Amino acid sequence: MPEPILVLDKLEKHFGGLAVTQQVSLDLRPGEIHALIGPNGAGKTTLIHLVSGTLRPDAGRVLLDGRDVTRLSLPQRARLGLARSFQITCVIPGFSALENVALALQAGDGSSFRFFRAAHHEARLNDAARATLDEVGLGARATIPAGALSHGERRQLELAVAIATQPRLLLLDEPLAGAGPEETERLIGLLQRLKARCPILLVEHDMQAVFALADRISVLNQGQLIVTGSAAQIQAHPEVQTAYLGEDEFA
Amino acid sequence: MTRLLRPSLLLPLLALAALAAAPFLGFGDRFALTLLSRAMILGMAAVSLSLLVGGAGLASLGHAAMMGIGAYVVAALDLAGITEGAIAFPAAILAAAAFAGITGLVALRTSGVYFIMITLAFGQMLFFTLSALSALGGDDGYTLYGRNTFLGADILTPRLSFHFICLGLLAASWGLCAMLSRSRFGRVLRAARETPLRVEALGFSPFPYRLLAYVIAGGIAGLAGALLANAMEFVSPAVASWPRSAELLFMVVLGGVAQLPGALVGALAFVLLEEGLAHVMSAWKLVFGPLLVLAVIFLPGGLTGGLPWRRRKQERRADA
Amino acid sequence: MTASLLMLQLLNGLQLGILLFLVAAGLTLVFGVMDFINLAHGAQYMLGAYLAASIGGALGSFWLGLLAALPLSLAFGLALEWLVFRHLYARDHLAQVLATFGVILVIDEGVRQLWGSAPLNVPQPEGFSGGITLMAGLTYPSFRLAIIVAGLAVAALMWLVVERSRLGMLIRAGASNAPMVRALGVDTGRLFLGVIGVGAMLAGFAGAMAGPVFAVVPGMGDQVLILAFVVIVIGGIGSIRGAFIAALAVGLVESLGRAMMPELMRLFLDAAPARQAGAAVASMLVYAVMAAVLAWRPAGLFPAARA
Amino acid sequence: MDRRSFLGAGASLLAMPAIIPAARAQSAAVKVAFVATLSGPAAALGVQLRDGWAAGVKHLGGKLGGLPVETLVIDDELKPETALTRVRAALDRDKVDFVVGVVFSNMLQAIFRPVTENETFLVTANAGPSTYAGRGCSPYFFTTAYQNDQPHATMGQVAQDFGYKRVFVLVPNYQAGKDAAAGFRSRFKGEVVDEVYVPLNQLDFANEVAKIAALKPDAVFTFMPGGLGVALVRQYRQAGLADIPFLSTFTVDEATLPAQREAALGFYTAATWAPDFANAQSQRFVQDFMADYNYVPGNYAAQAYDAASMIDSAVKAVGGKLSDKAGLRAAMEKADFTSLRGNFRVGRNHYPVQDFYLCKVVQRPDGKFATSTVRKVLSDDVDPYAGECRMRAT
Repeated sequence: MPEPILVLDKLEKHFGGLAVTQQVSLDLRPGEIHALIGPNGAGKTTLIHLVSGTLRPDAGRVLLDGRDVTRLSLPQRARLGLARSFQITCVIPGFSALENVALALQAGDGSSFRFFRAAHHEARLNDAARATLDEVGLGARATIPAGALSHGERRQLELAVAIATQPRLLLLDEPLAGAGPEETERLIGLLQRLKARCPILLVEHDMQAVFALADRISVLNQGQLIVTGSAAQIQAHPEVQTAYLGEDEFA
Repeated sequence: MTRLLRPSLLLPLLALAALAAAPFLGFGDRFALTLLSRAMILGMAAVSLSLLVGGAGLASLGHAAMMGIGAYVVAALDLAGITEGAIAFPAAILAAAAFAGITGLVALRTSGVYFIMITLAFGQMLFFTLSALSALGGDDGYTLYGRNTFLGADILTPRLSFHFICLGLLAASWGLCAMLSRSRFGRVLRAARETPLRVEALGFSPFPYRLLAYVIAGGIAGLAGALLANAMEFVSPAVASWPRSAELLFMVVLGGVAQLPGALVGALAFVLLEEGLAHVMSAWKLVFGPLLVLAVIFLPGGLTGGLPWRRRKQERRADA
Repeated sequence: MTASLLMLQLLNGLQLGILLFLVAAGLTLVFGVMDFINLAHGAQYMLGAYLAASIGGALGSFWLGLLAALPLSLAFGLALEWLVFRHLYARDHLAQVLATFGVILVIDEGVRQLWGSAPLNVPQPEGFSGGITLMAGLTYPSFRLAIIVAGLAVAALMWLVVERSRLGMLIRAGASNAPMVRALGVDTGRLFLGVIGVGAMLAGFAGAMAGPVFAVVPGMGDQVLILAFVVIVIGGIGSIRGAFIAALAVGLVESLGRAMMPELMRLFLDAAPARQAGAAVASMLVYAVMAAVLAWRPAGLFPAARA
Repeated sequence: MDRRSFLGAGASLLAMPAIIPAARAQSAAVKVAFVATLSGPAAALGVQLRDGWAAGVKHLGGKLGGLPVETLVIDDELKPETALTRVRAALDRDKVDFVVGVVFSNMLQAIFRPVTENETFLVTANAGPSTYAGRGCSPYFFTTAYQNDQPHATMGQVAQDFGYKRVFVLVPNYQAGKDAAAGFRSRFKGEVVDEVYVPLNQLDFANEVAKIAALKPDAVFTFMPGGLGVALVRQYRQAGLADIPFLSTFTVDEATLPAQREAALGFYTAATWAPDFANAQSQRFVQDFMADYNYVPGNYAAQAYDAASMIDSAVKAVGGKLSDKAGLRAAMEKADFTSLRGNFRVGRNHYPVQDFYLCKVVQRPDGKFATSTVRKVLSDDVDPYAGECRMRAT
């Protein structure tokens, strides 16, 4: 078995007296999509925050490529190759789609303390950005300001931005939320192609998509990890069914 | 070529051309040149502030302090018998940039209104310090006996020469700020203004970018301050007062926050309007005040035009 | 410095702080609920002082002047809201700052045209001309005590309204999430109008009470406005509790700083430069305190929770 | 401003952009730029100055030396740059012959060089800093007021004459305040029990008043112009300190008394003139001034009035030939006019040599408050810097 890229080791997080993450341990291996599911309020988003570095755990460690990054900030982790998309679409509305991606490429391309050349004339960045946009299917929309794109298109742009940084792993927070059936189809295809390039830790509500995509699935409930396993294992697990009882999305 | 015809560029280019032609079109008397050079100097400070407000989303209410430092460096060197501009001007720029660097380290920890207020606080501290500087006349100010020379040449005193030096430095400041905001550096700044979380998720810490922008803008304002000291041949703490900072902010907004050269148009419009109104009536503020209010309400994009995407954003917000 | 002198300085600081609180409360309320920066708040304070002084002068009674100034301040605040402010709620802070700066220019100049440039005579409050002996060797002007008592009463009332009433709940909810309040079917337009009106009235009240103690001159509001902003920023914007604590802190720092700084400077300097340096340091002390607080807590002492 | 002139101003604004050079009006008029601080908290002083000048011109039949007067009133807004820009406009565009007025020293500092280097006469009616009294004196600069140190020194002499041993000094922390303290000490030889500097933007004097109450000095000397003086006098009275003699300069005067009223009764000030001066010229001035403006004129107004008289005498002496600068200067140095102050001549540094009086606040029969002469303190007083002046002949 290959070395895991990301390891979460007994993470703990409390808000006041409420334990939202309890002793959560899981890992992410090369070439896989590892989905994180659970009912609303199970602590999925908190866990994503802990992994990306916008929140600090009260206990436990986060290892990236074997390196302890628990104390590092969001930008520092990003520089080590952790790319993240956000539950609320987080693109730069005043920038064109192309420039959004070019900025991401710029992050991985030497110093940004360059003052004398107009950045939007840098052919190398622009070409690479265009290629990335083509890859996610947004090539025709490159010059449109991100603020003017449709919801689904902004999702695609988020993905383009994420992969443009050539990350070691992708952290995707509900990439399919709000997408129509057609867009969902397209995004699922895209994610499947992406996982060969870098592994994905995926939080998603759309169960059909999760079962179609994920190599492994972990179930969170009330801050605790109930089980990790394949789609079939998960569906058969009794505790999972209890946790989801009444939740229609687990249909 | 069509790029030059956009209102955001056309208006300031016309303004610069008009400034260059003005001395030959009947505005060559000393008063007109005094007024125009004051407008150009304030325009320089406003352009540098625009790099912060429009480029980085940092509305500083202490920008006049940087001008004050530049002006007082010229005065302090004059007191020490140094009138060489090749020393005084770089010293003014460096001192203002250093002040910006030190205060920026603290101020940039905050954002939004808190940033406005903490920059005001630093500005006020400097203002009171200058007012207490007995050696430089305290709040009576200090009269320079003559302008700076450059390598011995008296190029700042002849009126036309001074006019074109101001114009040249104004154009250069604009060019520098424009180049910065279009560069990779400026792209990160602009991105961090709009969506700081995204920028951090890409691995950038906005802080060093903002600090550097703050320092550069401070240096340009320091240069403007040194020029102002030479234009007035007099410095007083009023250069660094907070109403002056508010005026600079207003010039930026009047011209249009989103467009860097808007500040230039805003500064010209502001100075000429103020003097024009004051010339015809003593209660000019009764007209000027409502004009400010109306300009803010009805010209949301400033004189150099609107911000299409931002309007859309507002509409979206209204839908939500 | 004797104990009674120190007591006196403390009382003075307290009184200045209370006055600042009256101005800052309206400012922070408006900011918190509507996310609106109103620079004209200081001009409303000035207007309160002028109205109370001139009406009180005409009627021959300070208290009647005060009584008349309150509804007039309220009306003026509502008029401003209708004419100017409501067009600015959806705009960014910078636009609000500049438009209300324009309003200051108009009010300042208008006051000068109406009342002239000279400081205005203010009738002394009947029944509060003397001093009250608090302890042996410590007499305090009774009107200043009245300011302290009135300010504390207003603070208590605001606390009751904001923390304990349904209106207060709406105000607090509005501060953290205006769209949600709208979704609950509350007429936010009327809520905003009410908040602006109360803020204007508080500022007018503060100005009217300051009249007999300070000078009533054009531009008197600017100085107070800056201090009030210092107060709400230190306290955390939108927080009444923060404004109260910060106002008292700023009042005490102002007052004690001025009293102690020259003595403190004498440790390092000769007497004459120490006095001047002390005064210079004292005048920037509140700004230094604000910078220090913000460096330590970038959103003030009691940041209002925002959704 | 009445409605008509307001509309007129609006119309001319539309008609005339700001910096179109004005056509040179036909000469044969004396053009005067009158600079004063007419907005902000200190505007009351500027208004006194402006009205005093207007009263002087009116008494002269609207003419100076037989020539009609065009007065261009400039509000410096207490901002040096504004003062400079507007004065430069008056010099270059309106080609004024005299720049008159100026309330504050820092405004004078800002405009001094441009005006005198333009070889235009600058006659201040209030500001008289030491800078231009000694080595910095100029053939084009005159003042009809006094050198700033003199009124403070007068109060020092008063404290000395009254035999006070312990005096508390309270001044604002800026240059003029420091000069005031130094001026007072130059003639007061007793003990200064404490010298307190307050910020210029101070609102509240409670601390200082408390300190005075605790120290119980023989007298207080203070210099608190404008709104500062209003607040201090009121709080001094409220704290029940009125038994301690209140010696002041520019703190209780006709600009602030309408606000201080009873609170200032019996407080002392030093001045070169008071509205109860007995000479005929002065009585006529006060009477006409009050009829026109309905308030009591103070020192500021009187000094501006004298500036009009002085320029009138000079223009008369050169027969209306305004280009004769040497003649104008010589005539102004002679001061051949009837000053409201009676005894008045121009010293070698172009600052007046005059008497200084102790005055006291009283209530006039008409109910208004004013200063009233107590006694003369200094006679023919020459300022301490005059000796350093080497006036250039031009």
